[in-house]
Amino acid sequence: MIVAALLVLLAATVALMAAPDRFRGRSAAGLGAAASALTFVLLALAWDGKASTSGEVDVAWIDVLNARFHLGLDGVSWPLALLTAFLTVLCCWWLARSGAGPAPSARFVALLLVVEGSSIGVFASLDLLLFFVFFELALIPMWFVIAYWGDPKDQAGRRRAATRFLLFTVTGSAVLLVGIVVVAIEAGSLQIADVQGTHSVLAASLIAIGLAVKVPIVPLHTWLPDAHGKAPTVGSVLLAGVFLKLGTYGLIRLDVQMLPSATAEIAPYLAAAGVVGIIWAGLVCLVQDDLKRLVAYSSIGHMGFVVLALATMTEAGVTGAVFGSVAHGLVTGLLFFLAGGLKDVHGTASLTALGRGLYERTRWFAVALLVAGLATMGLPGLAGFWGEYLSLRGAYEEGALDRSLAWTLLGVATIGIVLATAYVARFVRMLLQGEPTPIDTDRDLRARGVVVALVVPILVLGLWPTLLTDLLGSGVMGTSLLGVGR
Amino acid sequence: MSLPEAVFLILSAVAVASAVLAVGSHQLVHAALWLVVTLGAVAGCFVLMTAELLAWVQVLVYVGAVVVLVVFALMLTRSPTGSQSAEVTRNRPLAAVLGLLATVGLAATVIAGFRHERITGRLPGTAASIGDALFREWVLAFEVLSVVLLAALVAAIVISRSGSENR
Amino acid sequence: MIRRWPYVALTAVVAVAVAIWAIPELDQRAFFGYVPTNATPTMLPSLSLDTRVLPDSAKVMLLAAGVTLLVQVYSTAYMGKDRRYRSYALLIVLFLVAMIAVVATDNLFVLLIGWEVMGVCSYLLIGHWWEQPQSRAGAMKALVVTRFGDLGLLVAIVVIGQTYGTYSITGAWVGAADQGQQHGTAIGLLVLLAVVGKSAQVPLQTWLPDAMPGPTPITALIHAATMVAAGVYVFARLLPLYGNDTTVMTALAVVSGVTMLLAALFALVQHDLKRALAWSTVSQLAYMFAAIAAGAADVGISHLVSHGAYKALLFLGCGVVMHAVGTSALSAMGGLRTTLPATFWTMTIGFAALAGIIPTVGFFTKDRVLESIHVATHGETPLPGGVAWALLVVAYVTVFVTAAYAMRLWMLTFLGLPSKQHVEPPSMTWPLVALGVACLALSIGEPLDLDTAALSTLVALAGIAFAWWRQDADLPGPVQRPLAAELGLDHPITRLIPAGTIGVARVADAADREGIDVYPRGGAVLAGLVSSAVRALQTGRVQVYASVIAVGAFVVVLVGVIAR
Amino acid sequence: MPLLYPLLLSSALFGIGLYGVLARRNAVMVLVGVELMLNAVNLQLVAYDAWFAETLHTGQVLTLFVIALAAAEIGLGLAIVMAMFRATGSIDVDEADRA
Amino acid sequence: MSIPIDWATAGPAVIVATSALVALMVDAFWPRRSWFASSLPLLAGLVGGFVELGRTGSVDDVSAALTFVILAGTVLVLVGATVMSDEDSMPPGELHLLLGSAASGALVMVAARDLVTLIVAIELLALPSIALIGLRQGDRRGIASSWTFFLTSVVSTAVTLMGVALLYGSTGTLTYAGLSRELVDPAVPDAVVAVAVVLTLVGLLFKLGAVPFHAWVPDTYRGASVVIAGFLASVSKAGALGALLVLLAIGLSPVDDVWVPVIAVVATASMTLGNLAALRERDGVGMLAWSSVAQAGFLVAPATAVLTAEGLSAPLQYLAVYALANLVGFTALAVVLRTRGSTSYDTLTGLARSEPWLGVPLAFVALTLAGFPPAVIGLVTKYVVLRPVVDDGLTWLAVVMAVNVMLGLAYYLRLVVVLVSRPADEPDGITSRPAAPTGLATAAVAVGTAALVVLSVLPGLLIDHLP
Repeated sequence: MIVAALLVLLAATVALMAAPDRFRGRSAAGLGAAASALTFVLLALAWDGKASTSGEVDVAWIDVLNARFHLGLDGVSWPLALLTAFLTVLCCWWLARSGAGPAPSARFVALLLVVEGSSIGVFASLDLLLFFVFFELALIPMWFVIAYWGDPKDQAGRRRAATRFLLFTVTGSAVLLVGIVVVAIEAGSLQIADVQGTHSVLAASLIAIGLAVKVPIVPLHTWLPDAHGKAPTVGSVLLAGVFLKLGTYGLIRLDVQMLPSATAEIAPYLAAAGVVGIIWAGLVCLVQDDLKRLVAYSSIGHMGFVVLALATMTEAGVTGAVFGSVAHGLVTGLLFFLAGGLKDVHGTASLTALGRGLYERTRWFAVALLVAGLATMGLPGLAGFWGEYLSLRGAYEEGALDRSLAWTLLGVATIGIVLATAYVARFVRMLLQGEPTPIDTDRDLRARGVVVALVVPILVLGLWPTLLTDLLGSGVMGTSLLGVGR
Repeated sequence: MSLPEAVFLILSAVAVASAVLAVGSHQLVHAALWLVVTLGAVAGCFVLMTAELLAWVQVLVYVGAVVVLVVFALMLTRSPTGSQSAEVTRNRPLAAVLGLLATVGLAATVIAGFRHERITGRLPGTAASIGDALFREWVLAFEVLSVVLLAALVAAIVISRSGSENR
Repeated sequence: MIRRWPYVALTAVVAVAVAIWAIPELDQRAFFGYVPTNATPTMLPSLSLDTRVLPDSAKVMLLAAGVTLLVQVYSTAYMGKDRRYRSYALLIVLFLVAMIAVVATDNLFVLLIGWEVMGVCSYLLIGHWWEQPQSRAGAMKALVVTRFGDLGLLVAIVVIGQTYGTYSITGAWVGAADQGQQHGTAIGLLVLLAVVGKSAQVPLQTWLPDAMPGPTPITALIHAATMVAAGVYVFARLLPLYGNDTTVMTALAVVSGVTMLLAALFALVQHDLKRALAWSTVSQLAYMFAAIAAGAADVGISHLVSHGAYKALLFLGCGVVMHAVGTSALSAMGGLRTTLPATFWTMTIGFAALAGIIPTVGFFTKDRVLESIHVATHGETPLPGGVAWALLVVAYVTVFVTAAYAMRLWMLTFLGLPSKQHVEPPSMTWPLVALGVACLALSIGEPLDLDTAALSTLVALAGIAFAWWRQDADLPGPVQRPLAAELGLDHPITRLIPAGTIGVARVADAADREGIDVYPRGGAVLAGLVSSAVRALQTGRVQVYASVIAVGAFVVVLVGVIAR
Repeated sequence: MPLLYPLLLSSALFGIGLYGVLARRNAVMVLVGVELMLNAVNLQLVAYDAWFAETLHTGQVLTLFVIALAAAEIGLGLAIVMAMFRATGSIDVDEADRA
Repeated sequence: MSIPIDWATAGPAVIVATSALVALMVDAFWPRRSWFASSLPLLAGLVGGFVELGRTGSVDDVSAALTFVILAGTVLVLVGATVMSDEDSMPPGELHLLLGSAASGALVMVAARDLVTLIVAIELLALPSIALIGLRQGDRRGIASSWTFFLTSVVSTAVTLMGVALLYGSTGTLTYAGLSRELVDPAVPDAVVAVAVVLTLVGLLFKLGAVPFHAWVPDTYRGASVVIAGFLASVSKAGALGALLVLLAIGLSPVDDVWVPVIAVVATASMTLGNLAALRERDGVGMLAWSSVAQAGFLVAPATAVLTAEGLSAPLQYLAVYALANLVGFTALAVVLRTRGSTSYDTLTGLARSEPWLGVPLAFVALTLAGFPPAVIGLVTKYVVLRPVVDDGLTWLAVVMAVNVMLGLAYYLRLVVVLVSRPADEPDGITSRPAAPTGLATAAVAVGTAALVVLSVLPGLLIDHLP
């Protein structure tokens, strides 16, 4: 099933790449959406509901290195893979419907599908080298997405931002590769299940540093706001909704689950960095003028919660990390659709330039932004809350941290929630409220279905968190997820 | 100090002095001739170290062939035979430093390694003994060398022709 | 006009449903004597629709539903011409649902959800007239301050979940009963933080008066019957988890004592009717907390219900006045006794209840609060006796001040010379009448302690007399000015903390833009320099290349020799 | 005879040759420097060979090869010099390289 | 793992050298000067080399693997060289002789088991290469490059010879077996050995184009015919790397404390400086030249662990992919140069759109060299070379390599972007050049790219079958 899903994407990508120039626009987006939807269905069917790995594929690849083409989904990766397919469907839908921003072209859609496929590949990989191959696969397509279809007003800027994004993440992944090499040598295998339990602080640190760029953890985050600031709307959505997840998923899979004892030794640093990120991002958000950059920083804050959660290495924490990742994908995806949509319509995402009173001027945008803002500040009852809650719960349980540190971090992290409230209230006040100042580019949200399609799962997960947490079950820290089926 | 040693030292002095002149002379033809002196002195050293065959080869190949080639080249390229103002490049100070460093470094190395050793000259390198070694042990290298010489010949022809057809 | 009724109907349906649900529960076992039996521990978060409605919950639910219904009816007139009536009315319904969730649920997460949804609804409703700067500012302040307090509840849930292994309130009670109250201090103080924020107690009191730019019916809804009251209710509800903890109870007593007096004094010097009522709410909430601190949570809840009734009445009446006069400034009022007769009579009942004049319900419930504090001075509750005595004294002083400001407001609003004629729409007066009746009817069957009643009536009359004596004159300057400025307590929250945070945020932003990038930028510059240097060697001069080789040979020889 | 004598002579010649290669402007003279360096190597090889007095005569054989290679190199080098001269009219090293 | 001292490994070299002579003869006596007539004997010789290889060596042998790479690379160069065939002044017989003898020089370098043969083989590779570089017609830069390569080459040879002489003086032998036997003797003078070993390596590192012996690379690659530059970057490097590995693994194995740091430092300098210099490049050939300096660092870095089985095989695997990618790249650029007259980025802009059969392979080559998917094989070989380095405890070197992957991507990506960008306007001079016989070379490009693509899907085809 997983291979079929990837093949569907590959076929669609090739078809779009080879498509004649006149095959463009909506039909390309439609094909992309159809392929992604099919992928979604296939991935959904790949799950057999067991507490172990589903849909496993394991064939020889490079014998000498003991690298195998080994794919499979478990409770941690399955939701993330589904999220990826889901968001891509919405991205294509958005391209077909929004009518603003860069005109969708066949190649653009193809690149999006590459990003989707490689991300699903990362989530499904049970082989370290394969993981890494997929991890790298989408970088260059993403570069093109940002550099070619990004901010139409600032060609040099988007090129710079894209290159910055690429070089940062490549440096990180190169360090990650060294970490993988260390693990492979220590354990003599590239299969995650075989390697599990290796004790190598060096490897854990290298992997953590490498992935920290991707997550991103402060102070390795400065590529992110630039990239988001210049990326096209759907590029931002995938960047935030899918790409950052590769980092957190990697931390969960490769550090917390694969190298638990070694990760426990570096966990305090990770946790502290995560919390610093929460506060730092919250503060910076308070004075951002560009809505897309603001959302980007808010992502960093959310990722800080996820990092804190997984660094506790408790069951609650790791569950929270997965939950937080999924929720962040939905919530920030929604925010980027809206912020990007505003930018596409008005040519700018500057809060001051957009003017006040969107409640009056473009009601759909305003209400959707409000809902997204409430979700991003972690309102209980919406999906964003549970990740934060479990993160705090994990910190309270201490886990891999010692008590004084864990509780201090918990206390500091909660301040981040207030900061989030403050910056959401600020942009609501600056943008949605106030005496309306209509400008001639005003045009309301077109692709409302996309927004609804995101709000529904945000609500469902917010009110029914067990839908996801039960998937993770008690196996989230154990070996059962990876060990069974071999 | 035995006689061979004394002769060796004298030859060494001659070799070094003429080598310095060869690389330093402003008169290009003089320089070529000083090179002959150096190579001859080295050939003498070979004799003193029992390498008779090599001494002959040295004289034949170098003094006989190479230097003649060099002089021909100087003439063919119409190089000024008189004194030349800009005879050395700007690179000269660096070159001097590097030459000195090379000498000192190598000298230090060999002094560190071989200061107590003496040459006894028990096994002279005659044509017979060298030929024996050559065709018993180093046949592959010898064969390869023949290809090298052929290739170098063709290469030289090609190169010089390419220059002429460039006009 | 017609299209507004569906929302009223919707509210009515909810209210009727609540009534059908809650009324039978009124007579059940006592709130705190109850020991549940079935608790299933869960580790990971789980929402459940389990409810546990006890008599006090039922009262609070009925109050909330009733007031909301009345407010909805009232709003058809008050907000009838508003362009955004639909979102307004729907938010009120959502608000009610959230309140019911908080009151009825047995699940901590549902409680938290309701709690926060109420906060957001109040944020949106306060900011309903978002064209006005003070609406926007007040709404944002309310949201941020209450959410700061909410952190307490969030962390408290973390601690409860970890301590008792369940997110069921009943389950936690069982745990606390079986194992004793573990981490009681921590949980109690965290919940206290939450309710201090939600119920606008010192030191987080300042958001409530600033929330007054919201529509007046909303003020009645939020600041009388629901949101602020939810704080009291939740603290009482979770009391079994920390009720025996002296620290928590002392802290609560201190908070309530300081708040009740300060807020009453602030109310005394206000020149704005609505703002004065807001401070009055803060003060009255502190009474309820005082009762809980004294160990009589049921008394606190009773006062909550009675306060809900008369304060809703007062706010709605205030709304009629504002509707008529066009402002809430006391200086613009006076003489409304004749022009707004129905309002006058009903609000008189309300003011009497606020001041604690027999036979209104306010009198009875306030007396029971005083009495419970008195009981606590015997030292049989977790509250230390000394603190209880101090609290008792403060409470009596507050009775005096309360009576004084109630009298003053009443006089300034209704007495004096009548000005021009005003109208009272029937859909606005009907709810007033209903609430006025309730203020009297609820006192039926309330117990009476003669000593306390006599003393408190005496003090209240003294307050009324004081107000009569001062008439509309301000207090002496040295007292008046700092009180009118609300002692500058607002300053840190609206000025210092935001300014400080923004300042730090600007520094962080600048550092983020320019500072953190030192390593990539420096790296890029260095790379450029090295690149130029390497390429500068490529001059095309062969002897330079040969020199590089020679130098390189030296370097690597050195490396080799040194390594050896 | 002390082994050091030829070795030191070799060191001196090598350094002088290197200087010649790096400093001379005339391309033919650069080749002279190369010859000096190779001769320095030969001296060492012969000296060691004599010192070891081994039957295989490794040192002398290599010396023979080096002489042959040097001849080949010098021939090729001079061919390049001629070509360069014909192409640019000069065998000035600095000028030739800027061509 | 064993490296037999096996005369049979020299067999292919003999066959190739002989066939090169035949090619010269054929050209001399053929009635009309014919490119094909003279190239066929050499091609036959190369095929014969394969046959000989298959007959004598097993593919597990390191030398055999290197031989295979050299032979295959030479075949590609031979086919690619057809783009030069229409130039009347280009003498096909000489060209094929020089190419064949240089290739056989590389083969002997790999087969050599003593330093005397190695020295002669180095010269056999170098002298024809000098002439090949000078072959570029109608351009004075050819002869200047030739002079550059000649002079730097003879200097480095002299330095190496000095090292060999000192090594001889220290041990009394020049066979690898003898060296490894003698060097463990505590009586050998330490300091002399250290100097000798390092100086000996200089010649090989020079051929690899590793910093600080790299200065000839950019000038020479740009000055020479593009196909010849490809030869230098692949076949020549293969010979040098093979010789280096064998020498270190057998002859100098007892003194790894000397050469491990040297190799590590050289690798670091090569990668870093090569990559940094390439950042500023705006020409296809120049970029590949600088990148080959950087790649030399990646090639030699795992040689620090050459005494382990992985350390010996990892450079080979990297080399195989690197050589193939480089040859494809240079051949494609050679075709571009013939048809468009330049390989500057301005000329290359939009090539993947206008001539996808050249532009897309170039882009794929860039990604392979960068080690990026979809060119998975490049990534896998990056992984392969990291392994022994980490295993050897040189984690710092591994991190340096990792950072250099990022630096490399910065300029490889630029080429990719240039290739797929929309050209600003039609490049001049496409039609002004005479039509050149580019069909065979383009076909070679296609075949090479196809091989890279297949390897990207199934890297095991390569990785599993090299030693």
